[in-house]
Amino acid sequence: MPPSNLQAALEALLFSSDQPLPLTLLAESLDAPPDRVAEALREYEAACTGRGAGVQLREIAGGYLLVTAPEHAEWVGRLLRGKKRMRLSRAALETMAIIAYKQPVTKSEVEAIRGVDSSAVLGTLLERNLVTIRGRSKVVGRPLLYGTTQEFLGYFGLRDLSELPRPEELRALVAAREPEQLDMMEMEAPASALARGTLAELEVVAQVGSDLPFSSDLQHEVEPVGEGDMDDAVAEELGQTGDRPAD
Amino acid sequence: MPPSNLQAALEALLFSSDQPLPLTLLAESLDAPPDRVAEALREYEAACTGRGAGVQLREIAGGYLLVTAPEHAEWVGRLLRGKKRMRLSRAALETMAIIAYKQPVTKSEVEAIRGVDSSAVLGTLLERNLVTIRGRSKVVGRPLLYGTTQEFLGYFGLRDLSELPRPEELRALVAAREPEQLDMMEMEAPASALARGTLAELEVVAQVGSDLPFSSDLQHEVEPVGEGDMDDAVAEELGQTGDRPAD
Amino acid sequence: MSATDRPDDAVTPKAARTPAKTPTAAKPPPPTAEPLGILARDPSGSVMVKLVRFEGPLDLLLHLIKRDEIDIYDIPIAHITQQYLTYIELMRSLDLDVAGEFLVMAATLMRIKAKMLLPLPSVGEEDDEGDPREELVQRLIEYRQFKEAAGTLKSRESDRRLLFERGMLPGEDEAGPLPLAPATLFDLLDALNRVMLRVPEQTVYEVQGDIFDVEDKMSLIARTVAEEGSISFTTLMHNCRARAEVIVTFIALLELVKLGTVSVTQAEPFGDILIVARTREGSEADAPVESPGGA
Repeated sequence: MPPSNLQAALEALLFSSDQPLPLTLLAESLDAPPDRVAEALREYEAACTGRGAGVQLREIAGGYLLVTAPEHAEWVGRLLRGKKRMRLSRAALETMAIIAYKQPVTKSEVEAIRGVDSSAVLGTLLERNLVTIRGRSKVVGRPLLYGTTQEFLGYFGLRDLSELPRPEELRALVAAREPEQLDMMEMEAPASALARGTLAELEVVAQVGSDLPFSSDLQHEVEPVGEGDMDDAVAEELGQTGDRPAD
Repeated sequence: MPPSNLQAALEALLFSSDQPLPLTLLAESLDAPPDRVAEALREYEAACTGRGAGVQLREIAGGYLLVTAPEHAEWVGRLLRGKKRMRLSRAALETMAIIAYKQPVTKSEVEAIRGVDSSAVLGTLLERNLVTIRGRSKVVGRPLLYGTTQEFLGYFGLRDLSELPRPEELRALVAAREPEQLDMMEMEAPASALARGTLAELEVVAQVGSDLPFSSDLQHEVEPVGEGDMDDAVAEELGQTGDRPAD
Repeated sequence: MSATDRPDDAVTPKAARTPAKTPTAAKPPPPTAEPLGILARDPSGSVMVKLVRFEGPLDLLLHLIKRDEIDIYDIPIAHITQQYLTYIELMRSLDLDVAGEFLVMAATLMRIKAKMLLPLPSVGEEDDEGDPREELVQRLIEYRQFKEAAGTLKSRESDRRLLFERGMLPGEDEAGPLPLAPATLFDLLDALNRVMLRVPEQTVYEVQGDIFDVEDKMSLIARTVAEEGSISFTTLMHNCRARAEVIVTFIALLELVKLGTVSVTQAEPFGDILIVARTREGSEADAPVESPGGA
């Protein structure tokens, strides 16, 4: 039996999908004859126009799709930019993990562990204030020393660094999870738009941390860097000025 | 400058997101003062109700989310057939409840209340991101502390934690709901149990025939069996006696 | 099963519902009590059991208390202990694992029962411990509260499940395994690098130059994939005994990918790479790996 309010049910269907829905699929889902659904679609389209809705019905790729009206593109764009807060890349997480567990640490030490150039990633982390300059090392070249910030702790909801879970603690938890629920787990977990670290991210951090050689060969004597010099120092070290000196 | 048609632009924004949008983010994206946006949200909600829309505005997890109206769940469900939506097990719901009310809480505190090991279930909740690590307790061993996430609020459709019923309200709520549903496990009786006759000695109702309540439903349903028939029925099912001959 | 086939054996059973015939001294549950399980014969003839599943000992106790309409503040310990043990026994007879927690609780119940049987302590003998049931009652009450909270969460979950947010994709049988993203050449090389780090450079003395033959490896991989549906990159490389063999295997794999015999997929970034048979009319559009080039 078709829904009592066909148009409303149709709206619900169209809303719930971000893929064009063919008429036959709509009719099937609504248990209604295709021509009645086609009529309801026309009425719905007219109603959208009539009330000056923020969305409109489009016929795309052999199906019907609700899209935001083009005149609102500007606002939707702003929203998407606002939402695209940080979801850290794996490279960023790795770098952050190394810094968290080994701070204060130089860029070249991070790179020695990661095996790849990490300037860009460090730049991002600095910009997002997850990492900060702790001073300069007294070793040759007097490279900058990096450490984590309050924001880093906040991102993962930690009070202090000692609260970083030990890798084996996380591993035990993840290994213990109920296997029969695993396959269902992935489906309904949308990428969070929240600027909050997820367990998966924390896991990466802890994992990288556990793989780090924990010898204390990275002890640095720290020399402070003046507040004013900071930007220049960073620009120079991360090559963000564009005229990075060859090394 | 805010959009000329604030409500339509708002609809476009709400429409484009599958995540709850906080008022501040909406206001920022629309370049409009929060109170004007809040007003537009109220108007939009009323308009949806007024026109009998297929969607409705909900306040979930500290933001606004457009969802299909519940009366259309059947049709949407048909459309999304094949898409499994996860349901939490009773163990998971119990653990979730304890964490929600007692957070931040350690695993052993959860286990003390439940009376059973809860590692697996906690692992699942962490993996699903319904629960997160909140830091460490200061007690001996510094165990990890767990708390609920934004996803927890979203999953249960809660605006915030204060929407959870207060402990003293729980009684009444539960009493008002349908009678307790028992979780039944169904299995074939091992031959050894039949041979020993241990099953009949326990409180077991026997039923004969193929019209048994052995369907997939988990209702604890018991068909009345006449007192006189019962003995025969049990006897037939179990084929054992008080003075059964040795095999 | 054999027992049920012999109707000769069938004499009066000792059903709990017929206390008169029950030789065991156990107090039967009130006549209103629902059983903890149901027995039935399914159409195929085997005896089936439906047993109530409890989340733990506290859950079981709460159920018994509710079922037998017991005042939680004045639990008849002997009765409840007997009922509790009945369930444990039932689980055991069904060859179910009885979790340790259930047994610990059984011991607790019996300890409380023993204490209740003792005469009141004479003055000075023991500090007044109060009602030996007290601690258990508190635990039950606390657990019951969270069970109720879980119940409200469950109904919220049900309500929420009626609401669909934007962009729930239809169909595509997502109940099945997660779709695998095609792996790129980079992913493959990355995986190779990791393998090379593990496989030590060693000299294998008896080995002739031609023992690691690209074509042999190609047919080996193709055969494995055809027979087993897929093979993981890690497994494939794990079987290699020397770096030379790793490289030959890798080249063979690239050849097969180029020929379109197999494709490589990866469930998640940095996850293991899976080598699968290429579907017949496989879309050429998403050829996962570009020409191996100078690899």
